Amino acid sequence: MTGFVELRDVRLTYGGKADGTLALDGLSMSVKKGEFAAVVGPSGCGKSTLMKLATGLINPQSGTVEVANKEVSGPVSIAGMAFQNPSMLPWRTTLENVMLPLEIVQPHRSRLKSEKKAYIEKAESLLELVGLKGFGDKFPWQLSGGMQQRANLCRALVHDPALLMLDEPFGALDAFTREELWQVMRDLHGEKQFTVVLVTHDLREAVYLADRVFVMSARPGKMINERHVEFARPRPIDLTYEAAFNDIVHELRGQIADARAAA
Amino acid sequence: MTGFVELRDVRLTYGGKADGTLALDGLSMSVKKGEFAAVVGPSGCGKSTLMKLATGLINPQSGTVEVANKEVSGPVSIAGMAFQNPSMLPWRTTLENVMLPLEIVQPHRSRLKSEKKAYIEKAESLLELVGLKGFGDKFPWQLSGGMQQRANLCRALVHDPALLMLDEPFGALDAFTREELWQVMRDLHGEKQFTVVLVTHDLREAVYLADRVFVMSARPGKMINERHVEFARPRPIDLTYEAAFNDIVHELRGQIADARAAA
Amino acid sequence: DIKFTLDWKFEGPAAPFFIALDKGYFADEGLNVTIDTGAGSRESIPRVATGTYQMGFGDINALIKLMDEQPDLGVKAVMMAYERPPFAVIGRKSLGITDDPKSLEGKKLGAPPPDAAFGQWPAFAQEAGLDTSTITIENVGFPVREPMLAQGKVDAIFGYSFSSVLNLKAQGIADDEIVTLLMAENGLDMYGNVVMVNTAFAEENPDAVKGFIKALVKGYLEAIADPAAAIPFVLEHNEVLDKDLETARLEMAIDGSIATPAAKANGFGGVDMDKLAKSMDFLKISMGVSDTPPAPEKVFDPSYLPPAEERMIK
Amino acid sequence: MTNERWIKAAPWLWSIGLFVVWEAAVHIFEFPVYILPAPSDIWGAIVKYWSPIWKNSLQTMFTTLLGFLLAVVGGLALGLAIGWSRAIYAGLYPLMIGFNSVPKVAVVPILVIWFGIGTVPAVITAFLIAFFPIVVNVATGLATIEPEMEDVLRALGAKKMDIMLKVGIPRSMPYFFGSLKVAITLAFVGSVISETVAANSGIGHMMLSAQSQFNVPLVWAGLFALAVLGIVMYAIMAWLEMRMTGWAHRSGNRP
Amino acid sequence: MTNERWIKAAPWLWSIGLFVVWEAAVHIFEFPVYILPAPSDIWGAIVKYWSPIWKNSLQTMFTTLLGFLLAVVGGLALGLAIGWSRAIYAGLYPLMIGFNSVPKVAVVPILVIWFGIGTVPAVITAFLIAFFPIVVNVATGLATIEPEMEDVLRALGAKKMDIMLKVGIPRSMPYFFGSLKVAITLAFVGSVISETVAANSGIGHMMLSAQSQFNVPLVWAGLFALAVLGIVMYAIMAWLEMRMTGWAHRSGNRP
Ligand SMILES: Nc1ncnc2c1ncn2[C@@H]1O[C@H](COP(=O)(O)OP(=O)(O)OP(=O)(O)O)[C@@H](O)[C@H]1O
Ligand SMILES: Nc1ncnc2c1ncn2[C@@H]1O[C@H](COP(=O)(O)OP(=O)(O)OP(=O)(O)O)[C@@H](O)[C@H]1O
Ligand SMILES: [Mg+2]
Ligand SMILES: [Mg+2]
Repeated sequence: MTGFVELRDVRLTYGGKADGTLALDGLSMSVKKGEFAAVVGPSGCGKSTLMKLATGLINPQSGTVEVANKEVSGPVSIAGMAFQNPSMLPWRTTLENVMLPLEIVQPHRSRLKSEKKAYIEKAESLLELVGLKGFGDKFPWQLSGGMQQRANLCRALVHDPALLMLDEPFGALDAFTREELWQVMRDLHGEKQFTVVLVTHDLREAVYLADRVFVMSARPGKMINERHVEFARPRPIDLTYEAAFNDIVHELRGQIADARAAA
Repeated sequence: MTGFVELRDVRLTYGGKADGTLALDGLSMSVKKGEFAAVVGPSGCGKSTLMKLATGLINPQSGTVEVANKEVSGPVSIAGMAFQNPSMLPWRTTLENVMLPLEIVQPHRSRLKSEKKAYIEKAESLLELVGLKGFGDKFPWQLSGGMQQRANLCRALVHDPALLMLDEPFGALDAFTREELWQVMRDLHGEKQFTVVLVTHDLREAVYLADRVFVMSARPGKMINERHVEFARPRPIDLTYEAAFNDIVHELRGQIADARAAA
Repeated sequence: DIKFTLDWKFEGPAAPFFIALDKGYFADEGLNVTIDTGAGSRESIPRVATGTYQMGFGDINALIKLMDEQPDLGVKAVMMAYERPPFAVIGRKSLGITDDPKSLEGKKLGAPPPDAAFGQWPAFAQEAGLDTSTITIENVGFPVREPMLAQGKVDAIFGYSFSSVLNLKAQGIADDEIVTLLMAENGLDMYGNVVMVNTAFAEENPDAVKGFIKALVKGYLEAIADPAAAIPFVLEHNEVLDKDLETARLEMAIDGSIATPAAKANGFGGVDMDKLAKSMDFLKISMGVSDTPPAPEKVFDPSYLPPAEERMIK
Repeated sequence: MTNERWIKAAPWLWSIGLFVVWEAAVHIFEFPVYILPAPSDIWGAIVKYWSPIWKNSLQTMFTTLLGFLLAVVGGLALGLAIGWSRAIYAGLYPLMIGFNSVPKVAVVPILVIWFGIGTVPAVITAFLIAFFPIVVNVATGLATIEPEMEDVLRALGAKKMDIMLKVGIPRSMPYFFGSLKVAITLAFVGSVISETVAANSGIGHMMLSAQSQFNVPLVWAGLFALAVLGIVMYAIMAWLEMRMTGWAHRSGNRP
Repeated sequence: MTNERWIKAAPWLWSIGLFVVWEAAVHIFEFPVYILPAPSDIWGAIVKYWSPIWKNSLQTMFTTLLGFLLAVVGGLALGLAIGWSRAIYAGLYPLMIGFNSVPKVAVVPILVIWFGIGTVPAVITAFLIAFFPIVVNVATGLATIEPEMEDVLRALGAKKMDIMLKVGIPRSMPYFFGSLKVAITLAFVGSVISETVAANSGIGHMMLSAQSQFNVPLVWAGLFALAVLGIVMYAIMAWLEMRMTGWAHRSGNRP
């Protein structure tokens, strides 16, 4: 059996063939169902591109992309995606933004009318979970950068997707808020067993959350390493102070340094 | 003599008085000329608001803001600002975006025509410094998130401002690119002796770069601590592995934890 | 039910229609008539031809032209209203225009191309023996026609006597300064506006058409007898009208076009088929009617008119 | 604060200023009334003919609004259709542009032959003239949507229809409302044009009657009534715009 | 690829389809030519009167373009002025709207009396009718700028003028070009209207002459010429738009 998210020998060029930017070349990766995968790599190496490929927002020039054992040719509907840039819709309040997926994705879509109240409660409890209680009726441009990012995360989670794609979801947060959200993610993953692909620059974040960490080369990006992280779950936050943990972080750090140097 | 950037007992509410968001209350801070100041604090505490106040983009409800010993009532023209959200102008290429301040700020403005070539070279060398060589003629939406952030930094630097306001300029960068840019900032600051106010969530970044670190409380934000960092300059990057350094980081970490808990 | 389209807005010359309507003459004939404004004495022809309106008021010359082109056009004239058309060239004495058409030579004339009076210009010029090469024609639209003459930017204009003359007066041109060259008085012996009917409708409802005309003739005779008393019927339908002005207009229409010597002699509403046939010769010159124009009998059908004694102008 | 007051007063000041200059010009250059009546003449006509002006205004207002509503519905629908499908865009657009370069006066007689004179052709003319700016602006709005916003929905596997509803339409609302402001004034022009050709009532009819009465001040009073109606309708549109697209007008209330 | 071809062919297919339906309708319902001539009749008129159509088209084209250029300059300037100052906005806007609700036919006579007949009033009418959509759209574009973009410049201590030049104008270009597409077709309408009232040449004059000759196919040939001119000008505007605001049309070339 192949993985839940499966990219094989993918190549992607932005723009024209001749003067375009070759973003990914010969990239392969495979994430199993229920697995928590993290992707790390230097800036501009093609991580966001990878995320868009896996959700079918763009199609590769060559190679194949499969999600849930189906070849992806257009956007998939089982994913929840948190874009790197929060891109909230400015005409909707934060709560309405968070509830957007419910208006699109089945079965919520057909239930939304009849169970409006329950859904609103759900969205509000998610907002509370990330520390945005009371900001639901503010417009996204009335939130700070970090708050927008948290709302963005809620939007990715609200419809209980089977596949969660998170593109640097905690980049604009302070260390404490971030660690809190790590634990939120850990618990949610433990509870709902969805598959997660997380792009991050924070190696501690990657190691703490992921079952497997993929390391990408500089552009044109491809996978240069895969590191299993075998700490038992649920992982206490104190794990991050343990030596075994920091060893892995350092190991990954070395690999990225090599990747950058090679470029 | 008062500081170069001086906020006294500042209070700011967004929106209407009644149902508005109180972002800052009773905030005071003072940054000396040539000093490198860092501001840290929990997400949504009002850091970006503070930056906008100091550059005169918004005016406080009460309290005073002074820059270069002049009370600020409208935008100041001696600052270079890197916004948290890169907000590049989409109709300009990256190079044109970076050169925007030169078209506005004197004396470059009047020289731009005659010395076009020199200025383009300067902008391009800045882009190269942050690792964006060859991307000058790309449009901002053709850059990755981290690349946009670096271009944003170049735009803040290009006109040699006397005051540099950086709002989480390295948030979307991987650890190595980030450390490289730390050193770039360190060298530039050593060379040109401008005054810097840096907002960051990365305490190591704050301690490594700054002469003084300001710690803010949760919203409504005010200063709850000021920490001098007295390491000699220029600071080698290895400093970040030393115990004295990590002690300061831990100390600040504790303060932020307290600030969050208090809220 | 009859939907009737006038040639123009509700003004003095429309008084007979409203007398017939408001005094119940149409109702007496068992007819339910609605009267709508028109947009020119040509526009009403297609409105009737297509059956959008069963009957209408329009220019017989334009009707001949259209029938010439389109022999199966479903319209025929059934009652003559303007025994002489009000087509005129109007000039100013001080600009050198006199009662003699020859005085137009070497002058600048203003004309809106769709103007029916201007439409007869070639025939008029030929009839009067004018050298047209010395005359410049300027295209001036309806709204600026009289002002241009008043300002002396043109020396004379084409128009209906009872509208252009009054308009000039309203612009402060003295009565004796205005020269009206009625084409009909200068050799152009032709007809003007008629009541038309859609042929299919007339075939199916001959009595309705007859009744309509009977009622309308009554209206006309009353208006001719006492123009001043006729005007209030129009005012009913158009609040912005000026009573004196409309009275003057109606009087001019009656004197110049309706109660002409021929109408007084032979009764209102009928035609002289010879004159009609002859007028087609003018149309050949002015409107490019072909050499085989429609038969006068096809154009005008007198069979719906009441007997002549009921149509005599007192 | 006083600044605020000035701005509140500005429309009145400018209007009054215009009228004063106009009145003065008429007196100084001694324009005859049939060229340019003075505002005082027009005012006289308004007072004198208040009742017909009022009645005819109501009629024109009614036809205009009806035509405008049709134009809003039709223009929005067509604009969305054009933004939706490149085939529709490519096929329908040129025809529509061609049609729109044609003065609507030329179309009115045809309408009259089909529908008789009166309200129907006026409504249709108002519709025909007003729907084009709406189509163009909505289509432009759709064409300039940032792909990032669409991606938010595409990533959820949303159908094209959903993207249209949730992003396309709201994002092009500023364009849409911008066009409404143009369309409503054009709708007035359309119904008045039609009324001058084919109607027994309405401002257009009244103006033409007045013209053949050589009652120039009344013609101008009609124009004035149109202007006032236009301003009122515009203000309503602008108010609606602020309510519906306040999110896009954020910079307005900046210091 | 074949899809692409279809889209290329679409305008022609639709146009041909329209003409076929039209021709068929005329024959089936036996519309007389003075109501609705068949395309074949119109085509006959075009061939027969090719030379006057061509010459008059040139004249109309010339006046339209002149008026349109004036409208672009004036509309852009006024739109920017309105976006610039709230006092100008508050004062001038209502007057402009009022003026714009007035059919331009009513204004032509005054122009003719002042400037004589011919090119000048036609140019002015084209200008008057075309500049309003530009003003409205530019002002709307300026009003909906994201404050974040303005802040980039404000933080540099930029003057209002600079912000206008560097952010205001580029950001409202999509709106501006959207309005140009409306304005150019309106400019045609304007110059034709003026030509029908007062001109010795131009399509409007030709159509009116044809009408008084009962030459309905030639009238329609004139309308057709207008439509073609409109489409050509529109295409040029659309091409310009793509060149100037390609950055805003990014989603167009998405899969
Ligand atoms: N829309 C686009 N058009 C053209 N080039 C693009 C586009 N998006 C990304 N690229 C290019 O593709 C490369 C990879 O971009 P991507 O956004 O995937 O990087 P990333 O790994 O997410 O970087 P970061 O960590 O900085 O977000 C970059 O060189 C970028 O310039
Ligand atoms: N334009 C605005 N309108 C209304 N409220 C605002 C606006 N901008 C910020 N706020 C509010 O002000 C508070 C402080 O925001 P600010 O952006 O200064 O936070 P921050 O410290 O920069 O946070 P972060 O680290 O997440 O960027 C937040 O509660 C936010 O909701
Ligand atoms: Mg990225
Ligand atoms: Mg911030």
